[in-house]
Amino acid sequence: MLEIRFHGRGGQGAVKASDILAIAAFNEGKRVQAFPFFGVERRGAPVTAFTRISDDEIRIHSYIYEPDVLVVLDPTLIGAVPLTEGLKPNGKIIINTERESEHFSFPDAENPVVSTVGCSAIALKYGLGSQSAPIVNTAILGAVAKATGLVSIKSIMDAIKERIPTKKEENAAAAKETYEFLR
Amino acid sequence: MKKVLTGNFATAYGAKAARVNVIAAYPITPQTTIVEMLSEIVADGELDASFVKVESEHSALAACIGAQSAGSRTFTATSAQGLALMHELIHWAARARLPIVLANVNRAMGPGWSIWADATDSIAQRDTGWMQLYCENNQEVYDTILMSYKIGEHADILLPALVNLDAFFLSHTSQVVDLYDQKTIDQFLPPYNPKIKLDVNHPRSFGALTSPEHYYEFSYKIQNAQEKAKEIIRKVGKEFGEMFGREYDLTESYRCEDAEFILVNYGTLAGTVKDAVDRMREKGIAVGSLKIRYFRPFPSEEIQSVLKNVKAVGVIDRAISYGHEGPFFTEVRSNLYGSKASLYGFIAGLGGRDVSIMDIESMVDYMKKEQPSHLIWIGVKK
Amino acid sequence: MARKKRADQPIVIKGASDTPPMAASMGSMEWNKTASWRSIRPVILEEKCKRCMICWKFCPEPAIFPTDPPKIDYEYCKGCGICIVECPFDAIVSEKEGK
Amino acid sequence: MSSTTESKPKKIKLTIPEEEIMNPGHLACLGCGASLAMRYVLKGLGKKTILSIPACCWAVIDGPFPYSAAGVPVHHCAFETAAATACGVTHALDQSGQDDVTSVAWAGDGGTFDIGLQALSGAAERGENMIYIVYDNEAYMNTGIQRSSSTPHGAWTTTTPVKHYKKGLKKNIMEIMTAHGIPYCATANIGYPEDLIKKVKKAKETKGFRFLHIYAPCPTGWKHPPDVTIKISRLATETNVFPLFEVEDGIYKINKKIKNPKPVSEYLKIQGRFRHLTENVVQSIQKEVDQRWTRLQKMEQAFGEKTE
Repeated sequence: MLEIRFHGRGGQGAVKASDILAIAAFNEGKRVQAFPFFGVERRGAPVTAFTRISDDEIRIHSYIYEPDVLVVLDPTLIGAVPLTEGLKPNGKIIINTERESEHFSFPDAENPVVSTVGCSAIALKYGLGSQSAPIVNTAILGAVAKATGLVSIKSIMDAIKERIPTKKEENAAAAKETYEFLR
Repeated sequence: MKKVLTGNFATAYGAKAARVNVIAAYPITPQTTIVEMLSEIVADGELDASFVKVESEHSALAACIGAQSAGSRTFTATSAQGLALMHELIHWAARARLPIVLANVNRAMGPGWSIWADATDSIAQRDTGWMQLYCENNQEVYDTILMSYKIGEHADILLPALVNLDAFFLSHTSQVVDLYDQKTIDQFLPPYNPKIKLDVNHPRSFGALTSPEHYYEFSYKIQNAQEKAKEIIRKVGKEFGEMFGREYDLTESYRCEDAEFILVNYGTLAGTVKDAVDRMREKGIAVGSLKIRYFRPFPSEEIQSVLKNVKAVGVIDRAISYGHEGPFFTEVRSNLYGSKASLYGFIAGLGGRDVSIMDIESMVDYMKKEQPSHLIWIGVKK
Repeated sequence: MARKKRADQPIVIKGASDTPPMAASMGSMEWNKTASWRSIRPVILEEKCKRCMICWKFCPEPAIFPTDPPKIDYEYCKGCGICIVECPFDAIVSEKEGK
Repeated sequence: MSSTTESKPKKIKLTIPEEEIMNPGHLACLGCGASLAMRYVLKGLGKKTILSIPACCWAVIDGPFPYSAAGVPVHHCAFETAAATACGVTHALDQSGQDDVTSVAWAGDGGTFDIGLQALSGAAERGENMIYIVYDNEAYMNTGIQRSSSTPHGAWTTTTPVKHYKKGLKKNIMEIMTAHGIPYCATANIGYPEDLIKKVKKAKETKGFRFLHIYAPCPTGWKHPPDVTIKISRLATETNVFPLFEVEDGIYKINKKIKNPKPVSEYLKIQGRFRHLTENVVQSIQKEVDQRWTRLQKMEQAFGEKTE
């Protein structure tokens, strides 16, 4: 079982991202579970969401304490919340930022593999959100697919089209672009 | 057809699949998305039903009672404060022998305001005559709603069902749910057709003043129906398994056969306990899990047969009866009267506090080392 | 006016076996002859009665038949006396019961 | 008494429908206004009626299990749920295509003005297709005469004992209900059965949420002899204590305009519940009645049918 933890801010769509990732994996025949940190969501406040992906039935109903993957929708959260808490050794961290991955160090984590991609600019290019509040939840999923190899980009794009009510194509294209951006 | 659905959407799809005629409900966190989804389903014409958007939970159940008495299959959903507000009518629906299905998203009672998981709200409805059960996952929620109509509408039962799902752990958690073909569902659950109802061609009064000469027999008959329900629940659970591939019973035991320690649990904790059991088994500890689905009728026979020869039994309650102990613990203990098993009553996860695999391991650890106790608080900060 | 045969006896329920699941009625209240409630007895004076049927109209039971002349149903009349007060022709008088 | 059929004289014309739906043998007190109200309402509605009755005198009047005196289906429901229960019945009727059956909530003043007001307001606002009828005996009579918000100024009840008689005004339920903008809203009085039944029939023919406020004296609670129930009822209207009017789609119409209204004291003095009142209090009650009457007339002038 693989456990993914999303970190974002209220309004960025972290919960939706956890859901879309689950759908993508489900469409590839996996068992899935997706849920938000149970709280009162308020715009701007830090938000956590979770996805579990497994070949077997997922029975656990508890938060994720030892994630395999961290997805960071907002780089300003680094240092603001205990981001890497419980991250497994060699865990993956995907960050939405223009900066190179070398720029980041996570002393609490054991051999983290960091990938960065400027999702905000890509989201804006496709008209997703506004300059002050780009909606990056769909864009970053392309990078997640590439960095983790958990699901194909096609499944991500299909899941986006299934779950996002408007600008389906633009959202899917943004994901594709981050997928191609990462090497 | 398999879909990834939250527990709340699974609930709404369950009501839809049961082809309910009248829905009356009032929004409350974390139940709200059930009513939103059902509004959509009804508005889109996917379900030919009346959705009464009442001004309170009290009126929600009252409207269901009125409609069900007049021959409709009805559905409502609520949570915590809403369920408490319904309480008077919870009694009413059972004594009127109306097989209403109520989905309750288990949530803690205020104050302080809490929207998180806790079964104290539904446990407080214990003595109302309702069948009361707890779901482990979203599939079970969907399946249970369908089965609850079938069981409740059985001529020997005629009792409403309180289907409980944990706040957020199910209500807002997406999981894969297998939605069945409507034709097969219709075979499983034919339209509701009560023998006696409000009918202008056969004018009767319902619920009139009832003297001590008769009230007692009505109570006796409710108890008989509850007892009989155990048999019908097993039968319908089997039939459901034959038709849809998932069989259900009053309880579900997991790796109990050779277990020295058994953890009794309900709701979403059941899943987490199973994972914990596997982990402990790998370490060589003989642990099993007994999930209780039905709190009413209470599965005494199953409890006795599974637990009587075990070394130690721990009951995990996400609820508390203040001044005493965990409500499930009380039931289990009374059913194990005379047994040599050491009994441990654990309180865990009140008000939505997460219960992790580590927490569950700590319970078994406690059972190995400490004397039996009826009240052990897991994770309380002292 | 056509009247159905009225129930004379209360319904006997032996126990749980013949009790319905819920408190659903099985008959009318007509077995309950409320004549026993009566302390005064209204009597229609046929010669004074103008057949206006006001007595029938205002009877709360109802225990007056709108016949010619109107007839008081003494099995049910509780003796409230409304008919006596409302009769515009003083054609109904009160008699003491049990004299 | 014999069950034979007796001939009805041809020259006699009955002013209200002959068919009796409510059966005798019921448990109403002597001279009960509420039993007459039911008798009339069922004459107006006919047998295709389902009643939802909360805790109120009628919960007892109808008879204990296994009996029922109403002659139509009765759904006894919890105190505050008359409107919600009847609305549930409405939807079930709708779902089963029984559009010729009328769903009626039948409640006392306590179940309407007080504990049932929320459900009533909710059902009215939603425009549920049902009739709500309050039979108003101005206190909790079934529990033994406690004040309700319908109890009028000056009245004795067991919770407003003589020295502490009810000081405030009776709640104006008609204004509350008309404020919901429902299609039909009317007062009626058991002292005027023809008018009452006419309104019941009108309500039956109207679609949407309909409200009837029926004045129904209680000899036991009002401390008057049972034989003057009708007399008091008429006095209530003749003194303008209880005017007869209806509001149809917002159009006010006073059905009975009393040329020379009798003084309120005439109404008060024959009821034991007002016996303790001093002249001063009677005068202030008169003033209040006049004010409400003036207000109603102004409503009719402003929102009545235009005559030109």
